[in-house]
Amino acid sequence: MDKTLALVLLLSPFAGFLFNVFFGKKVSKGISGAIGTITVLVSFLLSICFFAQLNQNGKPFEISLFDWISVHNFKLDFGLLLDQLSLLWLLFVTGIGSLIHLYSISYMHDDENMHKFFAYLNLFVFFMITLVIGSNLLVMFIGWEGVGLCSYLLIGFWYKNQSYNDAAKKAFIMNRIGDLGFLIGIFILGMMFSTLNFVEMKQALSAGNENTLILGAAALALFIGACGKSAQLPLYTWLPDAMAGPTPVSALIHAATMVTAGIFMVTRMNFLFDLTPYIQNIIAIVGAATALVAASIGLLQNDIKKVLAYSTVSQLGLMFLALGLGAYNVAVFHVITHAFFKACLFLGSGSVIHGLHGEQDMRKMGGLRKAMPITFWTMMISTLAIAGIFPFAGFWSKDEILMVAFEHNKVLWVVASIASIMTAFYMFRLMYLTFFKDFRGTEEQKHHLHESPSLITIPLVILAVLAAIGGAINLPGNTWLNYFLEPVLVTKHEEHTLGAHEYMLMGIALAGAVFGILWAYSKYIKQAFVPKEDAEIVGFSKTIYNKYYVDEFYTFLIVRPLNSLSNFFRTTLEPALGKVVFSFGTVANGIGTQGKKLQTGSVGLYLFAFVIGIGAIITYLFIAK
Amino acid sequence: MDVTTILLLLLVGALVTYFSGDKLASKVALVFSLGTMAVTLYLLNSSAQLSDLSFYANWIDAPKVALAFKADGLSLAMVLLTTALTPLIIFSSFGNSFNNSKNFYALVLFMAFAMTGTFLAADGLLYYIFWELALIPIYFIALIWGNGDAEDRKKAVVKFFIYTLAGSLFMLIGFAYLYTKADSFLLEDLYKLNLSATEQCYIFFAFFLAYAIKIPIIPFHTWQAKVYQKAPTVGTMLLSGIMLKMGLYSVIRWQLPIAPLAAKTYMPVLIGLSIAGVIYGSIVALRQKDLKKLLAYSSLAHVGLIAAGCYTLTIDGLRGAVLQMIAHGFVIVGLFFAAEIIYRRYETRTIAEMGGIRAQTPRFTSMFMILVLASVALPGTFNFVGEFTVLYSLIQINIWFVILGGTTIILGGYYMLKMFQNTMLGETNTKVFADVTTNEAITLVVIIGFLLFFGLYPKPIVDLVTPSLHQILETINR
Amino acid sequence: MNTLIAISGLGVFCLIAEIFNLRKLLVPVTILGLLVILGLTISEFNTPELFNNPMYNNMIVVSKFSVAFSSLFIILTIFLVALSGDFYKEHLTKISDFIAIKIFLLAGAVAMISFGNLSMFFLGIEVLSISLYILAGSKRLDLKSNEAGMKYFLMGSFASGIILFGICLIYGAMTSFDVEYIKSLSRSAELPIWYTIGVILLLIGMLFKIAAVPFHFWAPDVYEGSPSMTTATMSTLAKVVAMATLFKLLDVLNADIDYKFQIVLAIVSVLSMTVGNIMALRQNNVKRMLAFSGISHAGFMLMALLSMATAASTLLYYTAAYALAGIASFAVIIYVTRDKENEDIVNFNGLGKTNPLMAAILTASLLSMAGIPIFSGFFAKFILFTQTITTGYLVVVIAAVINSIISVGYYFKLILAMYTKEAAEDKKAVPFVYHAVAVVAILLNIVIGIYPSLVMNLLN
Amino acid sequence: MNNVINEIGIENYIFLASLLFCIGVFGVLYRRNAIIVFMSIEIMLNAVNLLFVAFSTFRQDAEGQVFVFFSMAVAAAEVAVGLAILVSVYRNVGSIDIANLKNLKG
Repeated sequence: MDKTLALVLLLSPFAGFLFNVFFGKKVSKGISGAIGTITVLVSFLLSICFFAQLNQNGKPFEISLFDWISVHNFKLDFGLLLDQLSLLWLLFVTGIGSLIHLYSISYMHDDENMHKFFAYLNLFVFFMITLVIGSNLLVMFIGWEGVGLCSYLLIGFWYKNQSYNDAAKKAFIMNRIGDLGFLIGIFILGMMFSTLNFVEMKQALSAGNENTLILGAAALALFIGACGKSAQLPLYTWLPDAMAGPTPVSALIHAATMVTAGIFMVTRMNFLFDLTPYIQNIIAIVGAATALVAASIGLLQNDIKKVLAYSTVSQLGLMFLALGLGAYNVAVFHVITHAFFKACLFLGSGSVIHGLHGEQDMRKMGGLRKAMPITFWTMMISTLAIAGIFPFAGFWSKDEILMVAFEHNKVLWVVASIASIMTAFYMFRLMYLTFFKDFRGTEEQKHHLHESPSLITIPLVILAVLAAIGGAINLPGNTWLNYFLEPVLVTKHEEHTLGAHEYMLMGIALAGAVFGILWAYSKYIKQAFVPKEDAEIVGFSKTIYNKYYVDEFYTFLIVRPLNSLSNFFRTTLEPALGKVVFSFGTVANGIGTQGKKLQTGSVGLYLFAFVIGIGAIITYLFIAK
Repeated sequence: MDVTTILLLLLVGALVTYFSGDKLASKVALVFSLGTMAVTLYLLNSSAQLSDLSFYANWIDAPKVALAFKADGLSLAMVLLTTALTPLIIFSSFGNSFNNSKNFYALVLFMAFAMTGTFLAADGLLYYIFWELALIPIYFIALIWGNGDAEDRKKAVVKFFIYTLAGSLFMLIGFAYLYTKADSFLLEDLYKLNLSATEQCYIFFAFFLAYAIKIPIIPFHTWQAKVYQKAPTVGTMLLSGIMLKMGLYSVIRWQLPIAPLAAKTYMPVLIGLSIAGVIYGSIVALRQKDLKKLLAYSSLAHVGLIAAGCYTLTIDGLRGAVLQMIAHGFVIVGLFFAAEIIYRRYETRTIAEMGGIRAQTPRFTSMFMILVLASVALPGTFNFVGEFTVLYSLIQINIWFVILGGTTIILGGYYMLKMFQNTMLGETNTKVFADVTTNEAITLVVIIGFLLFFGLYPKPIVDLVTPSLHQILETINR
Repeated sequence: MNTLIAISGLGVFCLIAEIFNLRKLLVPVTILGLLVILGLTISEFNTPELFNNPMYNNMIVVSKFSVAFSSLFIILTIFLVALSGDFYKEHLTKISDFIAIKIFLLAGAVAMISFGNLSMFFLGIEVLSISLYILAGSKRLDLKSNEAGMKYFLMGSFASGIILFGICLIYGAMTSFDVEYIKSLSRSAELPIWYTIGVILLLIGMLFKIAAVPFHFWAPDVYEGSPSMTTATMSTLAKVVAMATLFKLLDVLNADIDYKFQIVLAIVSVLSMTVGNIMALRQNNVKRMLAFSGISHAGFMLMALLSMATAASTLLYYTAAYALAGIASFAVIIYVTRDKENEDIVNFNGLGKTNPLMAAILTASLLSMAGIPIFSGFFAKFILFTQTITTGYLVVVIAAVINSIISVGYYFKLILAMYTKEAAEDKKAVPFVYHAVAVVAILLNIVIGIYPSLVMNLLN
Repeated sequence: MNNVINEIGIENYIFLASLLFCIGVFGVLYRRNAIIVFMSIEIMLNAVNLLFVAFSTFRQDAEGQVFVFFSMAVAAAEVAVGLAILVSVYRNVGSIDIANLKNLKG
């Protein structure tokens, strides 16, 4: 029975996908959207069932469906594993997924290809579920690549615009760089353990005696995979570009769920990473650096979605920082709260964009507070949450990260704190530019300003509520999440006793956030500063505004050489190689042409050759011994 | 009933097709090819022991040559690939009209006959005869029914013919030499030979020349792109879908077990060369302007990986190679067919002249997309199973091989998606693109169905080929 | 011996037939006669009591070898005579001469292959050669034919002088023309140096006949200038005869050929293949191209002589394969060029469309010559390679393989012309006889390709 | 007779014949007039005939002399054909210079 239910949980979104692919065009848009939403909702409800069951008996549930791939030292089955970690992920994936589906019914209503949009979204949820509940690394890899594919499809959803397609392609390829790493990690682990099943690998590792060098290589390879998917340095550049997709996509895939797959994977493999402290250090450093770099770029972006994108990268960096420090539960906590407030922020920005008929530049917004009150208030709550203001969800989770960082390494703590301050600044910059002061867009737009319909606002409200109170799952002193995750983590996380030390850190964090907010307030409210046109940005600001020219750097370093190499191969080397083969023929032909001259037609010459031949043969026979 | 039934059916099919006249030819050919596929499937399921299907009869006394056909998992898997793809290929051509179609379809069936023979033959000379025989039909198919400038085509096709023939002739010397040692061409007898290391090297490289040109492994690939481009799509499909696999199959069946010492000695070089092909093919494909040429180079990259798998001499390498051969056979046929579908409507193969097709034909776009994804080995497609297994075998040799070979994952994604973007996406094209016809859709759906089904459940094929590969591996490690 | 007498009788009959005005019936009657003789010869094959049974003072020795080759010669002559009917239709008055000469040529050939005495050999080769001189120059008014005849005559009689000199020196050493005697003596006694020189001169004379490098220069010119019918005869029958005779001579004159001479043979063989193939690449005249191709095939056949023990069957097979393919291709070539001024490759343009059957046959015969499987040319080469590798001449085999590759280049030039170029003229009717000859020849070729044992087992 | 040969030595006969033969060969090689070329060929053949007779006597064997008859008959036939060809060449070209026969080449 459970097996059937698990299958329904997995396949329900897939059924929605099939329906929308084959019949989506024939039914009305509403039905197509409703089917898409309901199928995800079914998964959500089933996840709750399983979650309740697990919460009761604490027994993970594993099923094996059929044999899939076999190699010389092991066989892989297509198996599902429903344990604490995967159910937790399922809950927010399907939960937020349902909300975003609901939101999309209204948001995408005017698009002619709405059924396709829902098909892709459903497919995404299906793959995300696969990723989360796979019982071995390779099934996870199916989901891993599958969500990458859906991300590709959805970023390039408006396929008529080639720059969107470029962004989609870029996302896919940068993900694939990571995927190669992931695959290599899988290979190494497969070679070592003769299995890829999480439970079995964990058992094998607990026996110890493994070569830490090889383990380190595997861990590093897996981390590269995580970098690709979760947009960490140096593979993060695809995520901001991915904002080309429709906003619900950004909310679902590029903020709440898919990009957290890397964190999921590292947490899943925590028993491996715990044994490789060097790699953990690398993860922590990469995470902190990403948080800082992305946050700094976010400071000066003018596209509302770009700001949120960099914010996402930055927050993901913080999560990796926590992972690197071995605080998996903290990272997971932040993933969850982040999912709430970031999804809310994206959906809110979507609501704004919807209201402005596609305008994304904050310089042309402003004063929307009155026209869109629900949007404003929900976004405000989420902004407070992300900025880390007490007692919103983000405060608790971010504070935990900072605390862990402080315990391990002061430098990392400083970096993370600066990133947090910047976060507070750019988020409020976003709020001020969007909702305060006067409207800076056209009269036409101003005329049409309105609050979004209820299908859009309901998810916003729900998410805002969660963003406000979501921290409750892991309050200091009430650490439900920590207990819940205990079975899947190897090292136990020590409790913080809330001493003076901790309160002081909380205070510093809060103060930093407030500082960021005030800084933004002074600049954008007091001085009523509006960012300049692109051309007028100069100096270091320009560097930041242009994202430190990282894209250009990559183009210069990799894409261009590759293309010129390709051109060289195509236009020079290929014909040359071809000529080498032809040259045999050419030479033979050339000799033939010359040889024709020898055949003069003169009998005398022929006879002469004849006699020479006789002479040569006789001479040879008598001289040679 | 044994495997000769398949061969006879194809040969008779070719004759009947020839005499059935231009109007009926395509249908007759389809019926026969479907019949062959049915017979193959029936044979596979009819007997408990695959070896019961083998056939042996004396043919020539001096030199001793036998009509020996060996049926084991490996050969039958390849036969199945041939007999399954042939009807698809024939059916896919229903939208084209050919002059002298009776000749055309007869040649196609004859080629299928020769290729099936190559996969089944267990006698060196018999094998060689089928190997060469397969070359003649494709030569004429490409020459007479090909496209593009006649002079250019002629040059490319003749080069192809002479080049591959040249390689094969060295293989013939190899066989002649082996005969002087074993006094027999039978596979078993050749397996039993005790050759010295030097002899093995000579044999190995005589065979290698033939296979490297056929597969092709760089730098012996120069015939490929031009011929793919110039041949009619049916010919290209036959070449890329099945004929390339002849070379790879032969590596597993003939080259490695007969000269294992040489294979072991030169393993790094061979794998290195194969992997260089992967990278080189991918990079060249990046900037191709012609759709068929791009697919040709993608094929170069893919077969490079397969060859690398073969040369690892591990069970995973061999198995992955076989799986990938089958998967690649289907996917490349599908992709070339997609190119042909576009050509039927736009009469161009230049990518720059395409674009903006998606809005006009969502059905075709989806199918094309799935093929592209299968080609880049997305998990869930059969290609992933093959590629995964091959890469897994590479890491058993050296981690650098897998890192370099794995670039196919990245570069493959790059050029295929770029191609897809430039051909299908973008602002709606001004030229009308009629939706795919039912016939076209059936072909594509069958291919896609195959790839997806076996992508999730490759067990039947794995179970079919694994025992025979273990046997071969035992011979290699004797 | 009966064969030889019967053939000569048939030749005389052909000459007389003119008197009785049987010209129109001449070709069928001759073919019938040849078929009867073929039957007779084949029946001899199965009557071993005839073998090694001295007759006529050991002038003729019948053996499996000679019978097999004689049968092959007769079959080839049948084809050639069959084609003559149409070819000489404008010279109907002289047809009996032409046919008679061909029959006498055959008589010479049979004498050459079954000689038991060097004088018989000499007579045979002279009968054959003189017949060919006449045939080469038989287009009296055509300058090219005259030139071909003249060149062939000059060089041929020069070679005859060499051969004669060789025979003379051998006689001087052996005191006999009887080959059995020479054979046994050559193994035992100390021989004067001029014996070796004599053997070499004799063999060089034969190398000239088969057109091996460097004695090949006459071949392209003569092939091109001669009437096509004669070219066909020269390139099939005459070449095969000379080759078989060369083998027999080597066999009788010195049972174990000296290693040094093997080297010479190997070098001449490789040179012939290479020069023949490379020169053929740039030819535009089909007959000339086939002349060079013939030179390269001579090189291949010489390869067989490197391993004398097994050479007989190999040679029989190779020559049969080569000659049958040659007959088939010449049937097509004669048909295509019969009312053309020359035999340029352009005349074959579009043959694939205007006459698919003929084009297919020519293609098949060229593929056979190139050594593509199921055609007997493949097996011929393959058996040759195997045998030569066994003997240890791997280098020669590699050279041969490279040459096979080159040869594809020019064979395919012709095939390409037939299938890819546009035809200059419309389809024209094909006289039945061309079809018949071409189809039968190529079918025979394929049959022995599929069942090589048919031929290979004959001499075992 | 035998004594004569023994006294002179068979080698000398061979040298003589060879010399004659070579003269013939050089005649063929260097002369352009077809008739003279024919004659040179005849010299070659006759040199051989001479040697045959010498050997025949030396070996006390009649076969060699019989052979000479064959060879003379054959040579006659050959020259007859040759002259016939020469006549038709002359009719077409108006010259018997073999250096003019260079239409077939390449």
